[in-house]
Amino acid sequence: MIYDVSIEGTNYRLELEPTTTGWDCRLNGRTIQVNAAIIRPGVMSLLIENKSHEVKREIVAAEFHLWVGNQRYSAELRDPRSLRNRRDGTGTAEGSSKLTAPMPGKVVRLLVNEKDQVEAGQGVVVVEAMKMQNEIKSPKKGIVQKLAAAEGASVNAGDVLAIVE
Amino acid sequence: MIYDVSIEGTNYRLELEPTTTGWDCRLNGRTIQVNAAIIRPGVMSLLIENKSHEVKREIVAAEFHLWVGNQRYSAELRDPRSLRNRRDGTGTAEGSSKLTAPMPGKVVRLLVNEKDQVEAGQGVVVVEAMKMQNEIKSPKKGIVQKLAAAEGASVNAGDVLAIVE
Amino acid sequence: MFKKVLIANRGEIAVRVIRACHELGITAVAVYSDVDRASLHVLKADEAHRIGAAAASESYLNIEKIVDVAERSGADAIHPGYGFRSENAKFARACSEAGVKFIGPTAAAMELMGSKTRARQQMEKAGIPFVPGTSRGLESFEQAEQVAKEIDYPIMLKAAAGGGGKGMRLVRSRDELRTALESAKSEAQRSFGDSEVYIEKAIVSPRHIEMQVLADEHGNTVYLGERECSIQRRHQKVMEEAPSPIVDAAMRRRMGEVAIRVAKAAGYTNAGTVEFLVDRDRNFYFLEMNTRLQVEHPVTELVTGLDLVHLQIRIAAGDRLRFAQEEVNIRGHAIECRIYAEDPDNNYFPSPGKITLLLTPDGPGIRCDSGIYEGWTVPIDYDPLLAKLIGYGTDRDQAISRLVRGLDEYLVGGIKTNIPLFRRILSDQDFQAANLDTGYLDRLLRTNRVSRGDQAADVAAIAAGIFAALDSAQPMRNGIAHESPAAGPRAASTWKRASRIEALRQ
Amino acid sequence: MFKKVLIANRGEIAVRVIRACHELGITAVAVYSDVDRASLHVLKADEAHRIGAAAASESYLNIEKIVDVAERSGADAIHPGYGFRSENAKFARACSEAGVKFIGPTAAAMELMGSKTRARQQMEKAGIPFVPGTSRGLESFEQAEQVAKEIDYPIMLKAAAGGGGKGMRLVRSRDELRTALESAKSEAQRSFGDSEVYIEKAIVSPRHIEMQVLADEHGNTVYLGERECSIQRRHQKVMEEAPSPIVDAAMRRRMGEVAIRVAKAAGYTNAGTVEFLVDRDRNFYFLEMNTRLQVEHPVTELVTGLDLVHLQIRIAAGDRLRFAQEEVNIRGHAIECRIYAEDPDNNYFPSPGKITLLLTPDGPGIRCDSGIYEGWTVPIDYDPLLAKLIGYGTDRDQAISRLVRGLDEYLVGGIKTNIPLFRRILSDQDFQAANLDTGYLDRLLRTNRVSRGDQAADVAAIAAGIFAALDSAQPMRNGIAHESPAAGPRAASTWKRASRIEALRQ
Repeated sequence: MIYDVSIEGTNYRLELEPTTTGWDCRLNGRTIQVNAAIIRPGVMSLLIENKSHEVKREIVAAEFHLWVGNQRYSAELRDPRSLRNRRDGTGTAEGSSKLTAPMPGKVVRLLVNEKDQVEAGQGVVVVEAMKMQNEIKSPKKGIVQKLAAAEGASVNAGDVLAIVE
Repeated sequence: MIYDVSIEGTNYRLELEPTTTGWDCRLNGRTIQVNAAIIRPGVMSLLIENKSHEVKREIVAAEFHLWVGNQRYSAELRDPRSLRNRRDGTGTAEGSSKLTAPMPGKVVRLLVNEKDQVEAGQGVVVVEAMKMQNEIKSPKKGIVQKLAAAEGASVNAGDVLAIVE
Repeated sequence: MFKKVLIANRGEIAVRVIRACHELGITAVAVYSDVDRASLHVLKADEAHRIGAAAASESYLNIEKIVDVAERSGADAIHPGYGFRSENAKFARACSEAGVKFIGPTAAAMELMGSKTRARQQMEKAGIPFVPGTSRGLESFEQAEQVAKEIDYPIMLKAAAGGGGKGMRLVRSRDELRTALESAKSEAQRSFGDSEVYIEKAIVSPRHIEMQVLADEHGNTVYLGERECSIQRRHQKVMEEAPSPIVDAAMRRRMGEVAIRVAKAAGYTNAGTVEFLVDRDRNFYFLEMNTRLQVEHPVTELVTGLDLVHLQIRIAAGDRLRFAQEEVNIRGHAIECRIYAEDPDNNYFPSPGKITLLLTPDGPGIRCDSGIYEGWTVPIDYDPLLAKLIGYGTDRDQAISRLVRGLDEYLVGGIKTNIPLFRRILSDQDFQAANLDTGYLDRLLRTNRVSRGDQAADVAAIAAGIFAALDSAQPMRNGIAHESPAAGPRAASTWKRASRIEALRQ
Repeated sequence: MFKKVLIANRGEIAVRVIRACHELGITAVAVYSDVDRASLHVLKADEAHRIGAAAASESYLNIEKIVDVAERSGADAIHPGYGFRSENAKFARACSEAGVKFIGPTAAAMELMGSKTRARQQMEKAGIPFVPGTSRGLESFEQAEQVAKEIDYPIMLKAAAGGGGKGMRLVRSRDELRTALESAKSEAQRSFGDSEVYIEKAIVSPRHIEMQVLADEHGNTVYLGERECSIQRRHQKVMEEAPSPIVDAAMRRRMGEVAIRVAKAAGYTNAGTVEFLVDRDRNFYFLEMNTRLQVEHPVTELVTGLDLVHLQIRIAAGDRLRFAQEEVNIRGHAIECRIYAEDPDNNYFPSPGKITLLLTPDGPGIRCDSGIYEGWTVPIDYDPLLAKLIGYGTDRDQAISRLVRGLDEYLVGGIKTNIPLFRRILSDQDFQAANLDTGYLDRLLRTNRVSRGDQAADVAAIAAGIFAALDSAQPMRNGIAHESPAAGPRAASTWKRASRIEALRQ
């Protein structure tokens, strides 16, 4: 099996062959002996040259992370022979001007009006969730082109709250 | 849905109908309001007239047990409309003369010979498992008709070790 | 002793009180809102009653509904936990009117301490040391300006009805005063329905240290040692420890005796906490009294060996304290991490959602008071506190090393938590040297994070491939992953199941 | 301090030592047999090395293989845990020859204490109180008869190389002596490869109480209080507590001082336990010294606030004890339950197999040292100890009530465990009154069990039906089980997954 794996944006070519004692593994051409045991769904014990690693797989929506011990790595994986396309490694360095809700909640206050000038880091909208009021700040200096959410409105994670240009 | 349920050998007729707030339930004709939530596979939160019960389901081979709090109940269940036959409620009060291995292990010693007379409770075979030597005792007075396991033999749970008549 | 106690709360604290009830042979009655039907406290209780919709105002804050359940279920007493109505005198009064014992102080003591300004007046009479400032609400901007000038900047504005940092503003100079006063008042109005605000001298780099007290209904009051609560973010406690690294036996005695005087001046009964601000010269000033069980009570339990919830219940049932002040034996060191559903990489925004994987720590010196389980969905409607991880050790270093170990074992998958924040604090030199004040955490969070070593990225890459290979493997396929022939097929089928489960989860 | 420690063990004790290593910043090296590849200690360690087949003789008992791994992995030290080779002087010697520190006493001290008769001779010289009897192996039946007559029946026959009840026989009269002697000798030969047997006066209704000692390599020796270990089945400890209900401060000091004399007479270093038999008049007699960490060390840790494994490692690394005898502070009460894979309804036969469901207790006063996880298969090849559940409380009653609560939260599904036995003991009046002796448990097990109330049979019947109904339900089916519309579909799909998982499991 051959996989293209991306860990935190760095790409690896991984070749895997099961053996009777584990896996023959070539990582970017380097040969590594690996032994794996599934401990429970999503938790794997990996022995690599006698080093023991507890690896946990976390899948949330389209995202896929691996915890090695206490370190969390974003991961992407593609079988080069499959037709499915890989998504971009790291998020596009968008000069995006959309302010989105980072979590579900309720819009409790608008701190600016449409057409106001805002500074980078200035609060635009306050969203309340889990008893906390969270100020959603403008990522850049600009003009508030649109306030998409009204006070009192419920929003879901990812909903556009405002557009700054 | 109608079920015949046997709990520790006592039979119940259970009628269940889902409602918008839980279940309409008739147990041996008595009407009971029940609300259930699955907490995780095999663990259920049952609210019966505001009493809260943590019920755990344990399935081992053909056996099926329910834990209500810290109490374990053997359970059997039959949909009366299904053709599948229910097994007998409690083990037949057999005058059985087979001695079986209660767990996997190794026969380390035979304490009697074939054709020996044994008393009820007398040790017949010693099986070792998990560093413990366990004497398998005759359930009744009688003659050892057969010793089915040799010293040193590995046995599985349920294997016949000896027959006493 | 009570036969049946209703717990007017949810989450970890409800579970914790239910456990105490069970240990005392008391039937525990839970209440729940619609989104909490499958919550842990409902599962663990002996009885559970639905009290309304998700919004707290419809359920956990609704005094009438809760008292009604207490009456219908025949509960002798109500434990309020913390938060919700735990410090609400009306609730305490409604309980006693319904003939149900409120497990906490009297309504009168709660009312006194609930008003910062009235409390201050009463405590000043009792000779309790205070940070210089007004003990009354400000009547006008001009009065504020005058007082601020007298005690000198920096000053602090605080909501009289407040708590939890709401309605608080630091004012460094006269220029900032007007805006700060207005925003403090409006925040106080919004948060507490009362815009009253007062002024205090701002202590530079203060520590927040609090003293646990316990008073029975027969006039006996003891203190159980202090907690250091200086590690705060947005004026919210994040991490607490006992004892405080700067409090020695003599200072503990002085603070403890002041705390007892506070409690006595308020006619206080049951468990309570006297909060102090401590300056760099270890002078301490009374801040306020919390008239409830604190979130951080476990650190006191671990260093004293006492169970505060058992004691609360016993006191409310009329028992006398069974030990004297000199028998309180503080030993070892305990530190608590408040595990919140919030995203440290995204400005600590709340992170509700489904917990898809949960691995919890245990073993020596680790206590975990938790309100969650794998598969449970953290609702959006309440406080983001999921659990408390508490480390105990012979000394502070051992408590720290055990917490680090415990955090390494802890994984809450599917949502974000502040677990990485605690790793960062615990490995910080200033924290290890106990150089703490209430500004500590904000300073730490402004520094750049040490970039982690990416040594394990190779391991992650290999694991990603093996997870995927096993995903597509046939059950019982030979040669998967195992040196042990016995374990091989088992592991493969285990995996197969795992992948199906995860597929179902998505 | 060591950089890398190899743990020559498996199960809960290996996990416990690995945790201590992590807390001390030490790299932990595990060893495993073929059936233990997926065991918890392998997962938790930093390194893991396969050492052979399932049979302990091929793996955990194989000194050469273990020392070889230590050398290859560059370990500074080896922690032996308990059982396996932990009390084997040859192992200690092989370690030191390989330049690897053995975390325990010297080989010489182990050899001395490993021979009951040599130990007795040495300890008699040091003036340690003994149960009357021979201090040498019996040479003939006639000698046995003679000695037995002198010290008077009942007498006890014991294997000189023994331990754990193997090769022990109670002899009530001369008639029983010959058979008992023969069977004790042959059991001793089988179990220890040494048929030497000696005689002691049998103490009627004795208690088994042991004293924990700790000695550094600089001549400092302290005692850390006693443990009551009278609750035994087949001479195997089942439940232990600290402090002993019958030991007061004066008796503790006397026993502790004798224990220190024992340790000093043996040139003892590191952690060790001096076992005493205590008669009805609270006279105590030296039994033997265990030259290792005991299974039951957590109860001492909880009442002293110390970590014995940390201290073992520090002592082996050459550290001095950092505290004096008078600083040892015993506070509260702790009780341990040894959770075994055995069937209480079937004569306590071992019950290996797959753990299909695991719910573990936590919260205040509960410590769980465990070597298992859900989905793991308990192998047939080793000791059936799965985990230890330890309850701590301000006093004995509270410790008991917390253990009862913890046991109620504990479920190990798929195999049988002795959890129900502990419920029975904890609710027994004699246990609660601390009327204990080494015959206590056998007497309890001979009484008829109180038949349980079947009040919950109705609930079980209803649950059986709902489980089945949900088994056959469609995903997202409306109206399943929920008052909360929000929770409804979620619960249904959760269920659906659950049923599929269970189907896959079968």
